[in-house]
Amino acid sequence: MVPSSEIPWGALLILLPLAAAILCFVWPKLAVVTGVVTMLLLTLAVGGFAWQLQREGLYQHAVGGWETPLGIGLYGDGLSLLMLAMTVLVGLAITLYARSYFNQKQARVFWPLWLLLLAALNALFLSADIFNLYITLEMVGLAAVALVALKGGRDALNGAMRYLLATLLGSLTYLLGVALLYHSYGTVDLVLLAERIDNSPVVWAALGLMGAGLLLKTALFPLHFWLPAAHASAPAPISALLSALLVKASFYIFLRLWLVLFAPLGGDVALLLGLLGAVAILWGSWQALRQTRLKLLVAYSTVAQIGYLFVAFPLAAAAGAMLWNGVSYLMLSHALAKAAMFLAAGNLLLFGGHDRIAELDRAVQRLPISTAAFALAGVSIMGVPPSGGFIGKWLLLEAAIEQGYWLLAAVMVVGGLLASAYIFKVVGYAFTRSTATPEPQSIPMGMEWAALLLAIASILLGFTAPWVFALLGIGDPFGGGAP
Amino acid sequence: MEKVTLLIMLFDLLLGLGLLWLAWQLLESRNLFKAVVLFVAFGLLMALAWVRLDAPDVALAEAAIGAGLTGALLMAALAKLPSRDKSEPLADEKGHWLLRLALLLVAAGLGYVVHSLPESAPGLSAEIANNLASSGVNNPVTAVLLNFRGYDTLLELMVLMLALLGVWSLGIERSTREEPVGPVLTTLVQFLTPLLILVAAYLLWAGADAPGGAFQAGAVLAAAMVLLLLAGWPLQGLLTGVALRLMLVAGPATFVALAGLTLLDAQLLAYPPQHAGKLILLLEVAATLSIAVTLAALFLGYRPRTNKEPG
Amino acid sequence: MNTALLYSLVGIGLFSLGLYALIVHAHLLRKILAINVMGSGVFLLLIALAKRTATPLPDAVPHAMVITGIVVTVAATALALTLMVRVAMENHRAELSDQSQE
Amino acid sequence: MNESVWLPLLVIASSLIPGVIIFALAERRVKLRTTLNLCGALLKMALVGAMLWGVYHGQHYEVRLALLPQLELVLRADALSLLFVTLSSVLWLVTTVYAIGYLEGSPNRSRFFGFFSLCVTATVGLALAGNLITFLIFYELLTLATYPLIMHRGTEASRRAGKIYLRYTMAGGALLLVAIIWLYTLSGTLEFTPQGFLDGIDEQHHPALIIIFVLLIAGLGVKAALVPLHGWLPEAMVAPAPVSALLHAVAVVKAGAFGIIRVVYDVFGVDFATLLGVTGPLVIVAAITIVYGSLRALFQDDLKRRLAYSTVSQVAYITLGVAIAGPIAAVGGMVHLVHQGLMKITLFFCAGNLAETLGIHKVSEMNGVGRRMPWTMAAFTVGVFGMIGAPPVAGFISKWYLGMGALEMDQGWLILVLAASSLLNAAYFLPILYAAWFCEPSGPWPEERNFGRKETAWALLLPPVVTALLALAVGLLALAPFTPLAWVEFVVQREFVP
Repeated sequence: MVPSSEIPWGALLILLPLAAAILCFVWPKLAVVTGVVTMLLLTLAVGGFAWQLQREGLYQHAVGGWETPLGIGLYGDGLSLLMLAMTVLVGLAITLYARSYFNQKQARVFWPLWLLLLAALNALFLSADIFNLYITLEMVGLAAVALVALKGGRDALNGAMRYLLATLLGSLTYLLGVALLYHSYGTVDLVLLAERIDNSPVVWAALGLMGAGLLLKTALFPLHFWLPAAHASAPAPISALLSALLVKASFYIFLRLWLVLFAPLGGDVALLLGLLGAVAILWGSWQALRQTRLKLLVAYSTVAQIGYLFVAFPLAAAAGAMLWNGVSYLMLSHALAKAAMFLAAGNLLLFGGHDRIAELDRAVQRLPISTAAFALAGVSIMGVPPSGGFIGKWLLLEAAIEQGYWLLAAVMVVGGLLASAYIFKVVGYAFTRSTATPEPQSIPMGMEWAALLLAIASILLGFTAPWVFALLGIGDPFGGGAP
Repeated sequence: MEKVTLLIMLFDLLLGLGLLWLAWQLLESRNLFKAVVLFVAFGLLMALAWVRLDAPDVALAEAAIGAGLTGALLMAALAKLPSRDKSEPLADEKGHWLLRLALLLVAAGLGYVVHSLPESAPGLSAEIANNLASSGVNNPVTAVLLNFRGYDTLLELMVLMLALLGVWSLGIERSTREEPVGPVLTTLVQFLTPLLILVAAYLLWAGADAPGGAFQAGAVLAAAMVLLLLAGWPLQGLLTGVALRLMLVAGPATFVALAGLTLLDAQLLAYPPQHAGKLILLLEVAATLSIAVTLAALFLGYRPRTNKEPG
Repeated sequence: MNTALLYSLVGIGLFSLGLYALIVHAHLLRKILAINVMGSGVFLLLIALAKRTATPLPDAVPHAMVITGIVVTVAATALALTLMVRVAMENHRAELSDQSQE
Repeated sequence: MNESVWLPLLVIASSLIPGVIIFALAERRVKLRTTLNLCGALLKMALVGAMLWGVYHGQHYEVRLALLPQLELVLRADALSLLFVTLSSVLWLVTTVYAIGYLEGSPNRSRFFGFFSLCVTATVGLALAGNLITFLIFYELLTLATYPLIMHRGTEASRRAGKIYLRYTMAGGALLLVAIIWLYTLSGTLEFTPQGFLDGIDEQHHPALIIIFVLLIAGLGVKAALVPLHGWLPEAMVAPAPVSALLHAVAVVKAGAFGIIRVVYDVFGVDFATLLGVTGPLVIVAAITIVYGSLRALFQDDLKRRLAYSTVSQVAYITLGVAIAGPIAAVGGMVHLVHQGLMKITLFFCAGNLAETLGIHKVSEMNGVGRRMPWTMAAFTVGVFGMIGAPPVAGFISKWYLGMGALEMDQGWLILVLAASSLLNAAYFLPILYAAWFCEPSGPWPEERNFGRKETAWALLLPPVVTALLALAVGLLALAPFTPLAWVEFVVQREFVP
C-alpha cells in the first residue's frame, strides 16, 4: 500500500475521468456504472487532495518533469480546492440526477461527455499555465455545447449554437491575449508571469483581450446575451452544470489572472467591473422577475448572481483577503443553490409537462421535495440567513458599507429584494391551484433528492464559513496572509 | 543581397495584403460556395505564410487540416443546407460604421502594442535547445508537442474526441448519394490514396527529426479516407462498432495509460530519457491513427452503425 | 518594417475582420468562417512573433501551440457545422432564431 | 458541555426536531403527528421552566457557534429573553391544541404543523439571540416560515396576501441587514449588552448612528406593525385562525416589538438613545400608531380585520413603553408584551371558533351569538375588557404603568393618547359585546356545524377559556411573585441601574 499522503490526488483528479470517459466511449454499456463509480472516486480524490493540501500546503507538480517555463505546471491552492470541491458536490448531484434522466441513446453520449467535462474542469482548476487553460476552456466549452444540444429541440439547438459561437469567440480573444503575454514575457506560466510582469501596453492589451474573452464566457452584463437561451433550453442537469460550474470556471480564470497579473493595473478597471456587476444584478433580477417560464427565470437569476461576483472588484483593494473569501463563498453557494434550482425546475417541467410559472398548480403538495428544493435554494440565492449566500453577501456588504460604496451596497440589497420577489413569485404559484391540470408524470426519487440535497447543502453552508475559509487560505491565493 | 531582401519584403507585403484581401472577399462574398472555395485558397495562402515564417510544421498542418479538411467539412455542410440558403443577401451594413470604427481602433491599439514589443525576444528557444537532447526527438516542435508540453496534446486529443461525440449525437445519417462517381475521380482516388498513405507514413516517421508528426500524418491519412468516402467507398460500413471506437481512442488511451504509468513512477508524463524516443514514437503512431479516423469520422458527420445496431 | 511585425499586423487585421464578420453576418456558415479567419489571425500573430529570436531557428513553443490550436479549431468547426445543419433544419434557414418554441 | 450550554439548544430543538419530522410524515399519521406536537410543546415548557428557575438564581446559559471569523451565532438566556420565550412556549402549547381541533380533517396538515413548529423555533430563537446577527437570522427565518402558513389555503386571495406580507417583511429584513452591517463596521461588535455597547463611540459617528437607529426601527417596525409599516397585518388575516392567533397576534408582531426593546436597551442603551435624541420621535410614531390603529379598527366589519387593527394599536404600547425611556413606562411596555399576547390570542381563538362553528366572519353577523356560544363569548368578553384596559384584567396593569411612566418622564400628553385609545377600544369592541349578548339572532347562522351537546369542539373551546383565565389571573394577581409583572420588574432593574 502506498501511504495515502503519497497518492498523487491532484493528477488523479484529471486522469481518472479521462480514462473513464474513454472507457464509456468504447463500451457504452458500461457508461452509467463507470460514470457513477468515477464520480465517487473523484469525491474521494478531492477529499484526499484537501487532506494533502492541509498537510503539505501548496500543490505544485511539474508535468513531464519539465520545470516552468519550458513545461506545464499544475498548481493547487485553497481556491483551486474550493473549485474542485464545488465541482464534485454539484457533480455528485448531477450524476445522481442524470442516472434516471437520460434514455439509453442519450446516455451513450452523455456519460463520456460529462466525464470529459469533469476532467476538463478539474484540469482547469489545477492549471497555472495560461495556454493550457485555453485548451481546458475549449474542452469545457465544446463539451457544454454538445450537452446543451443533446436532447435536440429547436430552443436547445438555437441555444447551443449561440453558446458555441460565444464560447469560441471568447476562447480566441483569450488566446490572442495569451499570445501577447507570451511574446512579451517569454512564458505562459502564471507564477513566472507574476514575477516578470510590469506596467506596459502589452499588459493592458492582454487584460483587455483575456478579460473580454473570459467575461464573455462568464456572461457578465452586457456580454450575457447568449446565456439565458442556452441555460434555459438545455436538459435540466445540463442547465444545472452550466449555471453552477461553467460560468464559474471562466470566472475562476479571470479572478486568478486578476489577482496575479492585473490587480495592480488599476482601480478604474475594477470600478468598471463593479459597475457592470451592479447593472447585471439589477438587469438580471428585473428580467428574471418578468419571465413567465421557470427555466428562463432561473437563467436570468444567474445573470444577476454573476453580477455579485464582480461587485467585489472595486472593494478588493482596501478590503483584502476576507472579501475574496466572501466572493469564493458566494461562488460556492450559488453553484449549489443554482444547480438545485435547475434540477428542481427540471422536475417541475417533467412533472407537469411545461414550465409556465402561473400554472405550477399546487406543486407544493403534488411535488413537495422538488418545490422544497427550489425554495430552499432560493433562500440562499436571496442571501437570507442562514445560508451560504447570506455569508457571502454579508462580507460583500460589509466591505461596501465600510468603504462608503453606498451605491454598490444599495444595489446588492435591492438585488436581494428582487431575488426574493422572483423566487416567491414561483413559490406563490406553487401553492395555488390553476385551471388546467394535465396528467402529471412521475419523477424518479433520485432526481428529486438530487435537487433537495444540493439545496440543503447550500443552506448548511451558512454554518461552515470559518472552516472553509481556513482551507481557502492554503497557499495564500488572495495575498495579504491567510485569514 | 539588398535586392533579394527587398524582393522578399515585397513578397511578404503582397502575401499579407493577399491574405487580408482574401479574408475580406470570403467573408463578404454573396455566394456561400464561393466563400468556401475562397476559404480553401485562404488556407493555402496561410500555409505559404507559415513557410515564410520558418514554420514548416505549421504549414503542413495548415495545408492538411486548415485548408484541406476544413474545406471538405465546409463543403459537406454546405451541401446539407437548404438550397435557398446558399446565396443569402448580406446583412444591411449601413448601420455598422460605429462597429467598424471601434474595431479599427482596437486593431490600431493592438498594432501599437505589437509594435511596442522589443525587436528581439528569446522566447523559450534556449531552454528547448538545452533540453532537446533528453527529449527523445530532434525536431523541436515535436519535442514541445509530445514531451515538454505533452500534457497540452493529451487534452487536445480529448478535444477531438469531444467534438466527435458532439457530431455523433447531433449528426443525422443521410442516404448516401446514388450519383455515379465519375471515372476521373475514381482514377484519381486510386492513384492518390496509396500516395497519401505513403506521405502520411513518411510524415509520421520524419516527425522525430524533420517537419512532420502525428497531426500532419493523421490529417493526410484522413484526407485519404475522405477521398475514399467521396469516391463512394463504403468505409462507414466497414469500420463500425467497437473496432471503430478502439481506433478512435487509440491515441488518447495510449496517452492516458502512459500518463498513469509515469504518475505511478513519480511524475505525470515524465518519460525516462533513455526510452523517450520510443515512447514518443508509440504515442505518435497511436495518435496518428486516432487523428486520422477521428477527422474522417467528423467528415462523415454521423455515427456509422453496423446492421445489428439499433438506430 | 520587419517580417515579424508585418505578419503580426496582418494577423491582427485578420482577427478584426473576422470579428466584424462574426458580429454583422446572420448566416451561420459565415459566422463559422469568421471564427476560422479570427483563429488564423491569432495563429499568425503567435508564429510571426516567434521569429524574433537571435538564433536562425524560431521559437518552437508557439509553433506547437498553433498546431494544437489548428486541431482544436477544426474540431470546433466540425461541431459547429453539424450544429448549424441541425439548426437550419429547425429554423428553416441557417440563422439563429430569437423566438422560443412556445 | 454542561447544562448551561445544552438548555438553550434543547429549547430550540424541542420544536425544530418535531417540526422536521412532521414534514416527512404522511398525511394520515394523525396520532403520531399530534403526539409529536404536544410532546414537543410540553417538553419546551418544561425546559423553559428549568431555565426560568436557573436565570432567577443567577445561572448563565449561553451557546456560541462561529459563523464567520469574529462573528458568532449566540444563544443566551437572560431575563428579558425568557419573558418572551415563556410567553411563546406557553401559547404554543395552547395554540397547538387549538390548531389540532381547528384543522381536523383538512388537507396538508403535515405541512402546516411543520411550518408551525418552525415558526415557534424562530420565535424562541430570536428571543434567545445574544447578538444582532443571531437575532437577524431567526427574524428572517420567522418571515420565511410564516409565509407558507399565510399561503396555507392556496387560494388566489392567500397568494395575494402572501405577496404583500413578503413585500413588507423582506424589505424590513433588508433594512435591518444594512443597519446591522453598518453598525458592525462602526462598532466591531453586535453583542447585546445591558445599557448598550455604543456608549464610548466616537462623536463623529453620531449622525450615522441616528440613521442606523432609524433603519433598525424601520426594519423591526414592519413586523411590529408600526404605522405606516403595518399594511401587511390586516391582509395576512386570510390565514387559518391558529396562525392569526399565535403568529399575527403574538409571535410575529412581538418579534418586532421585542427587537425594538433589544435595540433600545441592549444595543444603544436608554441613556445613549436619549442622548442621540431618537427616543422622542419613536414616542410620536408609537402614539400615532396607537390612535391610528384604533381608528381604523372602528370601521372594519370583518371581525379578524378589526382584531388585526386592534393589534396594530396594542403592540405600539410596547414600543411606547420602551420609547418613553423611563423605568416605570418600561415595565408597562414590557409587561404588555405578555398581557396583550394573552388577551389578543383569546380574541382570535374566539373569532376562529365563531367562523369554524357558525361560519361567522363579520361583526354584523354576531347578533345573539352569546346565547349560542356562551363560553366562547365569555372568553371574548374577558379579552375585550382587557383590551379596553378595564381592571382587573391584565390590560389595566399595562396601561397603568404606561401612564405613570409617562408622567414620570414629564410626557403628560401621552395620558391623553392612552385615554383616547381606551375610548376608541371601547367604541369598537363594546358594540360587539352588546350585539352578542343582548341582540336577537337575525336569522340562521351562515354555516353551522354540529358538535353534539357542546357549543363547539373541546379542542377549540378549551384554549380560549384557558387564555382568558390566564389574562384574568395575571391581572388579579399582578403583585404576587413570579407573575409577568414581577418578572418584568426584575428585567428592568438590570437596564435602569442607578
